[in-house]
Amino acid sequence: MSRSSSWAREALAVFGKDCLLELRTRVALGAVLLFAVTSVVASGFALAPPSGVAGEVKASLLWVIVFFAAIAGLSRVFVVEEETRTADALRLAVSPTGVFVGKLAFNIALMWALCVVTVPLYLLLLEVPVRHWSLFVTVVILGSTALACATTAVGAIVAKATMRGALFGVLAFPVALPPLLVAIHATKAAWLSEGGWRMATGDLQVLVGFMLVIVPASLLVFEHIWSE
Amino acid sequence: MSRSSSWAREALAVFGKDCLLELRTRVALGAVLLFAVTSVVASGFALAPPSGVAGEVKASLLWVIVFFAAIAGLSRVFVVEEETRTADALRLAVSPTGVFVGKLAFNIALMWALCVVTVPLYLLLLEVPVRHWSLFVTVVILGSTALACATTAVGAIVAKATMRGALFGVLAFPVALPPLLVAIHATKAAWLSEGGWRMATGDLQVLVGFMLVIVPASLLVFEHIWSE
Amino acid sequence: MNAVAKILTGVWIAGVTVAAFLWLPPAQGFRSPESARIVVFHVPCAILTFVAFLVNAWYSWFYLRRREPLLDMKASVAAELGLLFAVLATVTGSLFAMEQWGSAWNWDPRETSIVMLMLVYAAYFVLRGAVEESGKRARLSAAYALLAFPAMVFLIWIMPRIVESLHPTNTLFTGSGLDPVYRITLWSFFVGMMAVFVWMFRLRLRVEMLEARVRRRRQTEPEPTLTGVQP
Amino acid sequence: MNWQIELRRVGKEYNERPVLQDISASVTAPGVWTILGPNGSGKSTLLKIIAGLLTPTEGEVVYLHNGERLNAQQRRQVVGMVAPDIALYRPLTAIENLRFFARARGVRVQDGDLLSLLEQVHLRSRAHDPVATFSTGMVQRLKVLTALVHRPPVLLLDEPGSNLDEAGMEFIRHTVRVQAEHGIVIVATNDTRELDYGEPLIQLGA
Amino acid sequence: MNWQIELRRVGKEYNERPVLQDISASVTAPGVWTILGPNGSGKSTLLKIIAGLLTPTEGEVVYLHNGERLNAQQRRQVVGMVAPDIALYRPLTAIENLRFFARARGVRVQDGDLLSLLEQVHLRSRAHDPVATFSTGMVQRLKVLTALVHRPPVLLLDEPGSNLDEAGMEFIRHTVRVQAEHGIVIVATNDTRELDYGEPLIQLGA
Ligand code: HEM
Ligand SMILES: Nc1ncnc2c1ncn2[C@@H]1O[C@H](COP(=O)(O)OP(=O)(O)OP(=O)(O)O)[C@@H](O)[C@H]1O
Ligand SMILES: Nc1ncnc2c1ncn2[C@@H]1O[C@H](COP(=O)(O)OP(=O)(O)OP(=O)(O)O)[C@@H](O)[C@H]1O
Ligand SMILES: [Mg+2]
Ligand SMILES: [Mg+2]
Repeated sequence: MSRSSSWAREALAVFGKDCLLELRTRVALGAVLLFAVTSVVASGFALAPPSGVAGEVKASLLWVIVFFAAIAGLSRVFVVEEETRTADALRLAVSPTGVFVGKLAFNIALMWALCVVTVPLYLLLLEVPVRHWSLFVTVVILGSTALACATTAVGAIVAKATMRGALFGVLAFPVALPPLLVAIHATKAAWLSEGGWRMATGDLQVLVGFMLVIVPASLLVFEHIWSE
Repeated sequence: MSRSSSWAREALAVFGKDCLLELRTRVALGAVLLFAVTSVVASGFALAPPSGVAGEVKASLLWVIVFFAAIAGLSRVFVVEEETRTADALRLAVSPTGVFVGKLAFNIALMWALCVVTVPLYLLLLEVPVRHWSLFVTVVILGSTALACATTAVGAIVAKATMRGALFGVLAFPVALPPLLVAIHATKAAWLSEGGWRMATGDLQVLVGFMLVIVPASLLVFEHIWSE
Repeated sequence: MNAVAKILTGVWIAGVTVAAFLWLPPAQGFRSPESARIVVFHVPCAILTFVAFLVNAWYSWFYLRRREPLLDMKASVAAELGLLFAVLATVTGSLFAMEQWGSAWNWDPRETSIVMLMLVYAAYFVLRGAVEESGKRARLSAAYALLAFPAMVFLIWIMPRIVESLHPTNTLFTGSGLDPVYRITLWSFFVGMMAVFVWMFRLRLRVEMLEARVRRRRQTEPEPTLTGVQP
Repeated sequence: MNWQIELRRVGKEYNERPVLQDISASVTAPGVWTILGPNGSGKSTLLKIIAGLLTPTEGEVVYLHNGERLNAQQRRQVVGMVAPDIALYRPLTAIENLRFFARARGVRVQDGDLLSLLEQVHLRSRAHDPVATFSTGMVQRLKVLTALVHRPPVLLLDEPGSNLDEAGMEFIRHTVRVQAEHGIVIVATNDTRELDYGEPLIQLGA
Repeated sequence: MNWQIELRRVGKEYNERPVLQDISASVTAPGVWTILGPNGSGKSTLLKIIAGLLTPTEGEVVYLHNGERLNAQQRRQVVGMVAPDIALYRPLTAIENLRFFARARGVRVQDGDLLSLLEQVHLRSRAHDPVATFSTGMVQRLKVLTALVHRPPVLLLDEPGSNLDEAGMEFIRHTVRVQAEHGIVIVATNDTRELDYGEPLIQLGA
């Protein structure tokens, strides 16, 4: 068995197990979604059309909501392992790389599911006129993936500390800030009539570049976070 | 030993223990605060004066931030007991009323601490001109207390389910909505030049009335939540 | 419900529906008088949403007192129906709003409160999904329903009266607002829908009871499938 | 002082799966009783029902003191319990845990008393260390102390000897002996070393 | 197949408190060894160091296979461990837990194999129930199975008999016997019923 196929196989097993746990407890996704939906509805209520909030603020708000909803869910994959004292069992069975890749895959899937529900609702309730659909969809996919990449390793750090839920927000924010800002900028480009792809290519490159840097960096430090 | 003094003594013991735990782990308050501070700073950044957001939106935003920060912290008192499997020990030693009152006291203290730090910062960063200070302080105290009253029992429910962190937001939101809306309304009255106390007395009455309803209601159902 | 009652309900609803379109005159004073007929369907659905919520709270309370699983089933079935009627009220309301107010959604206090009501129901079911053990699930969801109750009373009765609204208030019971012809048709439809509500309630309850019976049987008898699958 | 516990046709189902059916028994102070049965037979469930931590689906458990029935609040004062899935506050120190459980029940204790309690289980030198840093056996010893700190007339022990060494087992034996002189002890166990504590009260099947 | 584990002057401190000092030992397959010592003497700590879950502050643990040193990844394939504070996934069923631990290590197993494993510990009829609904003893049995599912040559057992009934103890004894025929078993215990599993490897003081 070659080494590379070994971590892929491990990651697959971890991903499958986490999906199964999710399916069993049924609540992670449901709750993250409802959390996001609640915030979207609340924002829609507070910033309904007569209040005349600019499209720029709306773009920020969308990503802030996605970020907070992500906070509600993304750190769980590691926190649950520590809280239920299964982390040691996982350490015994799976290599750090396998664990990280499996958890990252799960978080990305969670973020996508989150966006599939939240974003259309947001566009509807806040009456956002999207001019460049293909660009917007690309931004949402890349942005949410980048958020998951940025925060997965932070989740592992948080899992080792007490008072996890809130701590995650604090630690994740600085790491997630670059993709957050870039995604907000690119979203504005996709909503405004002018610019479009031309205005956003730089942002998209930054997003991809960010992922290409943060994932290897996370892998590098993850082993030290994960093992005692 | 009379019955009433008995639950007061129990509540005091629970409150003291929770404060000690908080002191020892040192993170709950710190993280809740940092969470709130992060959001306030982010909002200040997004809605800085040039963007010209109305005072009404600012009032909503302040309370939304307080609410989300509360979500990060308020359910902990019960969740920690269940997660660490100490809930049964507490059940054996303390009456449900004693537990509820002790936890409620802790949550109220947490909310006040939260507001003491967050609210001045918010006023500063978002350049809110407060016209009626005494009213505003009253609204903040009553509003934060009402939020704690509304959500403490929900925290106990959440502690018994899986996927706690996110679930709390979902369950707490509808229950906390009335005090949230009223507090927003009263805050606007305290910020705008006209109206002031006259405009807000109805709101304050509703806030107090809400607490007078929700605390007994919580006490009534708490026993069923807390005991198996 | 027996067959006769079912047929009567069907005929009644069909009759009222036909009457709403043929007998009911277009409502003057509305921006689009013809489409105003929809209140006849919209309002009963909205009222049934509240009724379902009341029924849910009522059975929740009794469950906590008596701890009989049947009461929990009743509470949860009432919530399901409440959610269904909330969706119906919102859809009919939105269609109507599109005609009358020019936009499907205006964050009118009534609209807000029905969204909140749906959020409560949704949260209620998320909670039920989050608890494995049936007794615990029943206790927690009953407690939650009762905690949400004061909040809902506030949102439904107090808030629309504090905040100004596009919606007419106090038209159902006081004489001033609604044309008597409309009122008769509306309440007739309500009666029909109430019968549907009762019928669906009992149907869902029967399904729930059967499912519980199947679960119990599975628990007490050894699983027959296991020995068969052995490779 | 006449303490009595009566189990009246107690039954318990989890998710429609019957675990305990129609269990009746009665114990009177002083004495030691054991609940025996293989893994999964319902010993822990029964003990939790007796402690009032679980509500039985059928029947009831009644505490009598000189013939008078105790309410839930009184029962809490009377019962001390140790079980594998009842934990201590791990960030708190040993002595803080003891102090909390004493105060919550309205018992006024001095730190000196608590230290001499800890001495009995050889934990005095670790009194001011967080429980999180204790080994499994040390935690188990402390658990037994927290169940004793309010001197309850009724002591419920679910596998009290798990993870204990010989000295720890001896402490348990001693505790049971002392308690048996004036109160009630009910031990649930399947450790052969603990079978001889008292007479079998209930033998649960598989 | 020649498996060997060497402890080379292993030492461990927690927060400057020395727990283990200068421990050296060597074990070679096949055989059973026990680590003995009273509560808090460092048995669990030592076992975790051997498993690679804790890094010693001094010295090292080396695994040798036919004289060749194993790396961390290979060590994971080789070790199976049971300990009181290593838990299973409670929302997953018994069989799902087994399946995950097998797959994660690259072992291809059929459900039939897993069911017959469960049969051995009398959990076959509960194969599709979540572990959360198991009693302490049932969980302990399943834990032992998950440590065995990849047929590891090295088996580390920390108080394997805790909360087990006679049948469970017999299963442990049987497992140890079978494993001892070709692999290494290290048992940490202070249960007198388990002392005779093998020869004492290390006797830790208080
Ligand atoms: C909480 C649930 C609701 C209740 C209890 C409710 C109740 C009512 C009542 C009592 C009327 C009065 C009929 C009349 O006087 O002519 C009415 C009319 C109306 N409702 Fe609703 N409604 C609800 C939800 C909605 C929603 C969600 C919408 C739209 C999205 C909506 C749109 C309308 C419109 C457009 C009218 C006609 C208003 C007019 O007279 O101009 N309603 N509703
Ligand atoms: N929360 C629960 N939900 C469903 N079933 C449960 C739950 N708790 C226990 N059970 C089941 O009840 C039965 C009895 O469990 P209990 O813990 O009382 O056994 P026990 O006699 O204490 O066993 P052990 O010797 O292993 O501790 C077991 O079959 C167990 O699977
Ligand atoms: N995380 C930790 N931090 C600080 N000290 C610890 C920690 N874990 C264990 N210790 C200390 O190390 C010592 C040895 O603990 P260990 O769990 O290895 O003992 P043990 O021999 O397994 O005891 P037992 O028989 O009770 O299981 C104890 O004094 C314990 O207090
Ligand atoms: Mg047990
Ligand atoms: Mg140990």
